[in-house]
Amino acid sequence: MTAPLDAPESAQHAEPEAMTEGVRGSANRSLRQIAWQRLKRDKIALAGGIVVILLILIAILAPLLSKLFGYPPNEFHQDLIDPLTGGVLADPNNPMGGLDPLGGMSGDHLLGLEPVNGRDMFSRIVYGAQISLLVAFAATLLCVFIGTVLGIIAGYFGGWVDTVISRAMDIFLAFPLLLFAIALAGVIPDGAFGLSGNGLRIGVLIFIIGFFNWPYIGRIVRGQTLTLKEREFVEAARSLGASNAHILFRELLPNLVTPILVYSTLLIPTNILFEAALSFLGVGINPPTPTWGGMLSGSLQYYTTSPHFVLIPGLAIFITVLAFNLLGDGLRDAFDPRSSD
Amino acid sequence: GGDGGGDGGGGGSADVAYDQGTTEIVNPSDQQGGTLRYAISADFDSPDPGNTYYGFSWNFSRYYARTLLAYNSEPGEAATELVPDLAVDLPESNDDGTEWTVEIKEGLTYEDGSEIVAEDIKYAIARSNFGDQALPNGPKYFSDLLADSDDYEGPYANASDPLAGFGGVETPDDHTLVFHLSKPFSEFPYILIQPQTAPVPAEADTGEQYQSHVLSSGPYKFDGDYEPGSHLNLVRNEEWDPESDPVRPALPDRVTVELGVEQNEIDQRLVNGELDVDLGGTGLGPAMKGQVVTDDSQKPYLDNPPTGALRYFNVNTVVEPLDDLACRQAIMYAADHEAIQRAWGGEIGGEIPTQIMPPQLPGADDSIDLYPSEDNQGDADKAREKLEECGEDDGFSTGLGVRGDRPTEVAAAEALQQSLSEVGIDINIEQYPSDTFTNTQAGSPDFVHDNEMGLSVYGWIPDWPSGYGFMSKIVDGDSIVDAGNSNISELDDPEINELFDQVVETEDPAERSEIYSQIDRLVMENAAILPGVFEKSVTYRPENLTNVYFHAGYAMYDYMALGTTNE
Amino acid sequence: MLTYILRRLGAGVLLLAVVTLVTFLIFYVVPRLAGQTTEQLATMYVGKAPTPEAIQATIDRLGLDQPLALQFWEFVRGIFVGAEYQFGRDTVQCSAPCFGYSFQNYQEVFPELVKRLPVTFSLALGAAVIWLVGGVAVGILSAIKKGSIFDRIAMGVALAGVSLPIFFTGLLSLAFLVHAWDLFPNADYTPFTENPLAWASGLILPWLTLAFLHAAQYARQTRAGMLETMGEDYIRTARAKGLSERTVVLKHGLRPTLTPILTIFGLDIGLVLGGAVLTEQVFSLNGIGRYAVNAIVQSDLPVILGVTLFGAFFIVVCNLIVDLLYAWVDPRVRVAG
Amino acid sequence: MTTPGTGQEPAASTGAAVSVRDLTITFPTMDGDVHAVDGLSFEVAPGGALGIVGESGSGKSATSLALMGLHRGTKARITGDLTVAGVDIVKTVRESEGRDKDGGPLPPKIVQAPDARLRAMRGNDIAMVFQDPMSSLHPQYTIGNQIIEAYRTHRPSASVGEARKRAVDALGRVGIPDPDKRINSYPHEFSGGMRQRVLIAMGLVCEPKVLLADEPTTALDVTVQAQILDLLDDLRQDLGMSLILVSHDLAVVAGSVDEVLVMQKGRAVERGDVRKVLSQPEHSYTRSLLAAVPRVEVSRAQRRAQVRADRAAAKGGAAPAEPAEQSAERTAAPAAPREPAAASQAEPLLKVSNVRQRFKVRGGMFGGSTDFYAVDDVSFELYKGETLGVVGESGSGKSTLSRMIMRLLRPTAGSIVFEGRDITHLPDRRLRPLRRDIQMIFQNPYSSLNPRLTIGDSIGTALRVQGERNTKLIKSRVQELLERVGLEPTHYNRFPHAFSGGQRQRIAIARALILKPKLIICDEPVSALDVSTQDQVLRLLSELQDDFNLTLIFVAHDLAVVRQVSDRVAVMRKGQIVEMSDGDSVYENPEHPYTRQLLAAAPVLDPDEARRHRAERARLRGQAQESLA
Ligand SMILES: Nc1ncnc2c1ncn2[C@@H]1O[C@H](COP(=O)(O)OP(=O)(O)OP(=O)(O)O)[C@@H](O)[C@H]1O
Ligand SMILES: Nc1ncnc2c1ncn2[C@@H]1O[C@H](COP(=O)(O)OP(=O)(O)OP(=O)(O)O)[C@@H](O)[C@H]1O
Ligand SMILES: [Mg+2]
Ligand SMILES: [Mg+2]
Ligand code: NI
Repeated sequence: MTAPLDAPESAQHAEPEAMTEGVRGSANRSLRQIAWQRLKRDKIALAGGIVVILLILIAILAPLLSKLFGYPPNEFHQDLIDPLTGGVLADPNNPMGGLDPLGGMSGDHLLGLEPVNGRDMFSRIVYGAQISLLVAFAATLLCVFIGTVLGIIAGYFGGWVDTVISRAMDIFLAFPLLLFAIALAGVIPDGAFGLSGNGLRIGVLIFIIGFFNWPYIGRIVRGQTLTLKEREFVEAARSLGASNAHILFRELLPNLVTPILVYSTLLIPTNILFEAALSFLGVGINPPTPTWGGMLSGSLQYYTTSPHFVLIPGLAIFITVLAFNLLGDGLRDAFDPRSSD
Repeated sequence: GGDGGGDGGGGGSADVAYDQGTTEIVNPSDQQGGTLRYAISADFDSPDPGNTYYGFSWNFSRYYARTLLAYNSEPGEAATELVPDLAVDLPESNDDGTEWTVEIKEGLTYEDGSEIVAEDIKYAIARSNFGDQALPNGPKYFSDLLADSDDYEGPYANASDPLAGFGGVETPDDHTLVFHLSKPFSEFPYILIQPQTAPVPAEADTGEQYQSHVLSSGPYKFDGDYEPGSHLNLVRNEEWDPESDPVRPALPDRVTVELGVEQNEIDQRLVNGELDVDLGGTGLGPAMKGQVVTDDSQKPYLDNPPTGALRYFNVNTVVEPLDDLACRQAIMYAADHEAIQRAWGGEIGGEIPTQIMPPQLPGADDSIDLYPSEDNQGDADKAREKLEECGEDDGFSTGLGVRGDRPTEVAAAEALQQSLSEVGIDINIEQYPSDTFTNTQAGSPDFVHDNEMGLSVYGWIPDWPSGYGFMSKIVDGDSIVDAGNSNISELDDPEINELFDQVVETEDPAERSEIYSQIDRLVMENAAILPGVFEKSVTYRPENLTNVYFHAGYAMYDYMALGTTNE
Repeated sequence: MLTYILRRLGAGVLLLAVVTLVTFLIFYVVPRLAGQTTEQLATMYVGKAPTPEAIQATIDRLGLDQPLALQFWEFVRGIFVGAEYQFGRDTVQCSAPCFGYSFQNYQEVFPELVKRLPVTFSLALGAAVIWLVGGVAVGILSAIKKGSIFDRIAMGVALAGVSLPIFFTGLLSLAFLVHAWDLFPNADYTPFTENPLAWASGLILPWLTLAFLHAAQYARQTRAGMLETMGEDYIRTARAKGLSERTVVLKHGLRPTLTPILTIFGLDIGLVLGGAVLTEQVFSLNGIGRYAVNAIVQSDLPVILGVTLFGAFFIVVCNLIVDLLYAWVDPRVRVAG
Repeated sequence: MTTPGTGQEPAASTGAAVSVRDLTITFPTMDGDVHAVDGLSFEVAPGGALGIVGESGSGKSATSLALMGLHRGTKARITGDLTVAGVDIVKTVRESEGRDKDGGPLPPKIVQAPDARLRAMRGNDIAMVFQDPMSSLHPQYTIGNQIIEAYRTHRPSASVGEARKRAVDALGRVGIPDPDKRINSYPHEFSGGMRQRVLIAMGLVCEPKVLLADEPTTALDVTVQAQILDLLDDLRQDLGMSLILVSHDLAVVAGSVDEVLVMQKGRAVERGDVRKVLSQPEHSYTRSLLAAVPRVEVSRAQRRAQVRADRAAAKGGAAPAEPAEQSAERTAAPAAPREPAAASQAEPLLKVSNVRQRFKVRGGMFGGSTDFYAVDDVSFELYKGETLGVVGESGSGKSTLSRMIMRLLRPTAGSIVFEGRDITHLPDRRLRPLRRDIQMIFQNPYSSLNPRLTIGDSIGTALRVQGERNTKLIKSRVQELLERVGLEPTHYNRFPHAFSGGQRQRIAIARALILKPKLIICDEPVSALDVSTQDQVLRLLSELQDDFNLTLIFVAHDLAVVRQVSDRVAVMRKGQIVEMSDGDSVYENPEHPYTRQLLAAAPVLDPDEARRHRAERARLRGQAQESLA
């Protein structure tokens, strides 16, 4: 062997350079910081986020807003309504003057009035946000909770546990969901489980939506857990003597937060639509509590005299769902390690 | 779609006028032929004449089911007079009104050519009223009224002789029926116009499934089977003898019914001339109504007849604190009738009543006005007084049940809720599906009590045009039942109950009218029913529909009279 | 391969069995858990004259007082061997698969379902073709021209599409496209065999409405999948071979992109076949979805059960087909099984 | 062997197969521009072979892709002149005349070859073999389809049958057995080495002038690596292609190329004849690269001596972190090989007897599963203070064995006795306290640390799960240890992604050490690192073993690495230990033919030696063939 090598310099290159090398530039920021920077540059997603925040504020501040800019959501203004057609009069002093094509939108009633009883649309939309968001958020929370716990358990333990949970997911996915939800909302009687009225109905809605949508999150979490489980840090934790619970909730869960967050943001709009669809089909909240889906379902009757009554709740749903989708898309892109910029 | 004959307005309007059909025959004609097209957004409860309680179904079933008696086929007040149909003449009663005898015409046949005999009518009454397998939908007047039938278990209990033990109806020969009543009932002939008296031969009966193909005794027969949710088509029944029939001109050659068509769609097609009649008879939906009532070219095609219905709120007399009369009266005073009327469609949707009997009924007295208020908008001061009187100075709260799939009723509920809130009465609206409402929720006193459903939105149409036909089910204390209850107020006033017992024995119609007025007043005094509107519908009468007039007995167009200029 | 098919089939059947059980439990047990008595249950199905006798008769007829296991057994037996029902003095044979008779209109459930199938089928398949072809095509174009005007507009529309409730778009198109402006014929079902043209023109609006939502979703998925695939190493290999960009995209990029789309498609089409509830409702099409909704508002249990199972059946079958197709599209699955 | 093109400045001779001048490649990123390649020039003559060597991130792949024109359509900015087989992929035209507004020289104009021209060149004139054979083939098409496609793209007139024949030929050429059958297989039916061959066959099918191989063997075993390198060499000889071989390991390229280009941070630091560069490296970076390459011919004793000497020297400069006395003692220790403690100690620390590990493998016609023994009847003893090296090719059961000893797996048969206590069947709960004594360092520094935990937490977890509640104490212990493995205590709150691979491996070592274990199992702790980093980590381990008196099991597939750290070496194959004895004798007098095969496959730095090894391998293969015949 003729290797001309008796390199004495080997010590020189050891520590210092390697030390700084790793702690450089972009690597120094955590994924969350990177994501935040990306998000900040994603104007559209940011707009979505701002709308979402506004919507939440609107829902929370509904009483204040309707006091400031509208009328109580259940107050009638029939003096402004044409008794013959139920539409909103252009000029209440002149009943012969015909209907207002804008449905009474004015500085007084920002979004006009409901036909027939003349309730203030602005207040009802604002209050409607409460139910829509409450149901959507709570249902999402429930999905996420069930989905995460079962998904992580299925993914981590594998074997028959996984088989059982995965089959359960298949079963849930195999139900004609919407049908089933309506049917279930129908068979649950009034006043059950210690609840009644709208409390029960909201509870039932949340339960149904949450309970039947969990497999979507569950699948994602399971998939992620499966890949995470293969990572050596899980074995490392085990070899340090960590219990399963520790591994599941202290080691794996933090890694799942991001996908869960992202998919929750994308699940919320689905749930909003779902709630609206249920309300539309008549298994929603009791009147006079306003919900968007309920308003929309009642509005069809008046599309000739009061087109705004169809459009406004529709747009409210649309804008909300769009905003959540935009934000969700943005979050997903921002957290995507593959996206280059 | 708006793709067919869209020139519904304009030129032709010279000879027709707004609301003309309510009082007279529009486009009189005796021209036969064509297809008469019906559609409805809902469905029959059943087209089986023995198993139906819907007004339109009673009206429509006459196409293929002749009954013992019928309403007179004329516009105006004469419509509620009775004429014989299968019967040779109006029934005769014995002195105390407990035995009624009817002869039926000879030589009448079903669509298959077999003869219609008295026993078939008896059988039809048996299957629809008796035994635990009695057809579920129709009224049960016969089982209430007929004597000697308590032990009869219905036609299915005894396979060889279905009518064994059914003593309430006697058929001394093939063309005579004798009804034995357990108590006098002066309005019994009205019961005999009900479709339950249409003959059904025992061998043809297939229980609830008889609806698929009813054996016709009328001018039309089923063309194919009845398909629930889809369609029912009729064609001429050649076995029908026009000479024997005083009420059915039978103009069209074919009759079609489309089921489950969206209301907006029906209205649109009516206006476009793609459809002739909205079978439900409840009139245009708000969308089209809003459009046409303001359109002068369309207005002549509209009628605005009363539907015969009272739309009202039950004020329960048992649920606290409404068990206190003053509390109920507070509600009567506080209600804003104008707002409630608007919910039901404003002036064209109905008139504001002050009593419960619709004005068309004999004995209706609009001078009863116990809870007056300025502009009908409610009298809050009086209401507060009454609240104090019943010891609920700050108001109280109670539930209000409503059929969630009926937007106008929901709107009415909201309107009442709104006006009551002004005197501190707090209403929690609960929605229920209309299909279960009458049986299991509002119709179940237990449910009403458990859920403190002090109020509920309801409507009532007389089974026949009399005070008894209208009120007995909803205010007679004796008609309170555990399920399917219609006296939802649970009004059990001895005085009223007594008057009902008295009226069925009274033979003189004028005297009866007098008693009905008394009952009406008592109900209002009891504040058990808060009347909403005497409903009116806005119906569209397409240009090519002939012989159209509003029939007071069914409170819709007389379907038997209708003809068409369609192909 | 054969074992794979058999295994998947077995799993499908098992899945259906469990769905049956769960559906049954939910409709028969949940109301009881929520405090309904046998009488109250029966009252819902007794018709308009709920006399005590009639209620008792209903309980007997439906076997509501029987032990649940027995009721379930009867139900399952009906599906496999049929059952007999008493109507008036008639004994009617309800042949397998028998889901019983509607409580509301006394029609045998299964034939009713089958009768409505062509409507739902026509609606689903037509819409599926539109959304699959349209969505995927737009998705691919968008991915290839990432960042272009086309991409932006297409993705904007797609985002709006997934954010619009179908009943809203449906209602609007009915109100405006059909009634106000007369641009489209109204939704209406004519059997294809009767008049193909009328069939298509009657369904065009429901197709478009239903397809719009899904197409939007597919376009987004396809685009994302395509972008991901185009970053794979084997695409680089394909380029390094000197293939034209067209071949790279259409041959090497498309197939892996479509593979996951296939899975979603299986679920979606299965769902829609089980009743496009909202679409059928909005356009008054007499399909399975509408049948279901009506049954539900009328608490017509046999129909509800029948429809749910029918729907689940389609989902399971479609998933099965997709699984098998998957094995064909993606050779790796064949061994993994 | 003549080496064309030895001139210092690459003459822009028209004859060159590849000529690169002044190449710069810049990636715009969020943190500003990354200059991946910066002023690189080289040239490869027709039939010549160039090796490009450099540490990770030095710009090797970026350069390769540029040669294929594969940066087209990405954000990368390329300037310079790039000519491949006569095609000007990129040409920079500087206009001498014009001036821009500010009077500066006009920015150079970049002329790029049209896409069609590029496509005609790719695969036809220059073919590329990518680093990762697993992901570089389309999983949904048969390999035949993919190869035929490559051929027909450039020979559109060829019939399918003809193309197929070419493909079969090419597959045969690269040594795929039964090529006419295997042509219908899908990639997943092939092993990594075979896939790499398929990729090469795909490259060959159009008989290109240049073959560009970007780390073609990094993902492969030594034996397979040797086969692939041999194959490339053969092809080059037979077909007269030029070869550009890219690697981070000088030893890999040594035997296959004429010329080497050493890259660092996007620049060429040294370039020249392979012999010259290896024997007289001019640049210090080259020297350090060379020094870092573990050499199979250096014995454990030599290596230890050297490490200790380096350490002492470093101490002399820096402030001593330890008591002088201690370190003096260690420096004074004789550089002779440490006596294996085996003989003197009666009780082994670990006694593994006849362990087997069975896995069920799905498959078979009826969905049944077959048994498969990943570890099959392995026994050995390990004494305190000793290091046992375990070598073997991929899949030979090394990791499975490690995981059994860790009791992450429960052995199917046999027993594992640790400190006289049988732990074979201890339940998880009872095992937990024992975990203090046995620890493991994992192969992949990128996946062995939880990305969502700060490294402080990651290391501290060990104490926490073992019942320590005092957070202050945990923190101080962790920080102490961080310092010990050469990191800073302030790194405590950083997340793993902020560290390089080498640093992460240090963190992993700290985590293994914190419980003061008696035995550490290192499962290929350095195989994911490039040579320079690998060297650092090995040194650290060696130091720590001295300081903490550790007993080690050191698993690796790299013979050289194992030799440098192990007192005894066990060679594993197919789940069994085929040879085990003290380190040097395994290397100097291998008994088992498999060991010999492994040794022959190990890359060596001396080009001549490498060629001898190649000849030896050819001979061994010939033998095997004969014995088969
Ligand atoms: N698409 C890109 N965007 C931004 N930076 C890039 C991109 N591709 C490569 N780089 C950067 O360019 C530099 C050179 O990368 P390159 O892949 O050529 O390194 P390499 O020498 O091949 O390393 P390895 O041995 O790890 O493969 C690295 O710093 C890398 O981070
Ligand atoms: N959980 C498992 N199920 C089935 N087979 C397995 C499992 N784990 C490992 N094997 C198989 O056991 C054999 C030995 O695997 P092991 O990981 O021990 O090899 P190795 O020598 O560590 O290889 P490498 O150098 O690639 O890490 C391989 O063929 C592998 O496929
Ligand atoms: Mg590289
Ligand atoms: Mg391993
Ligand atoms: Ni129309």
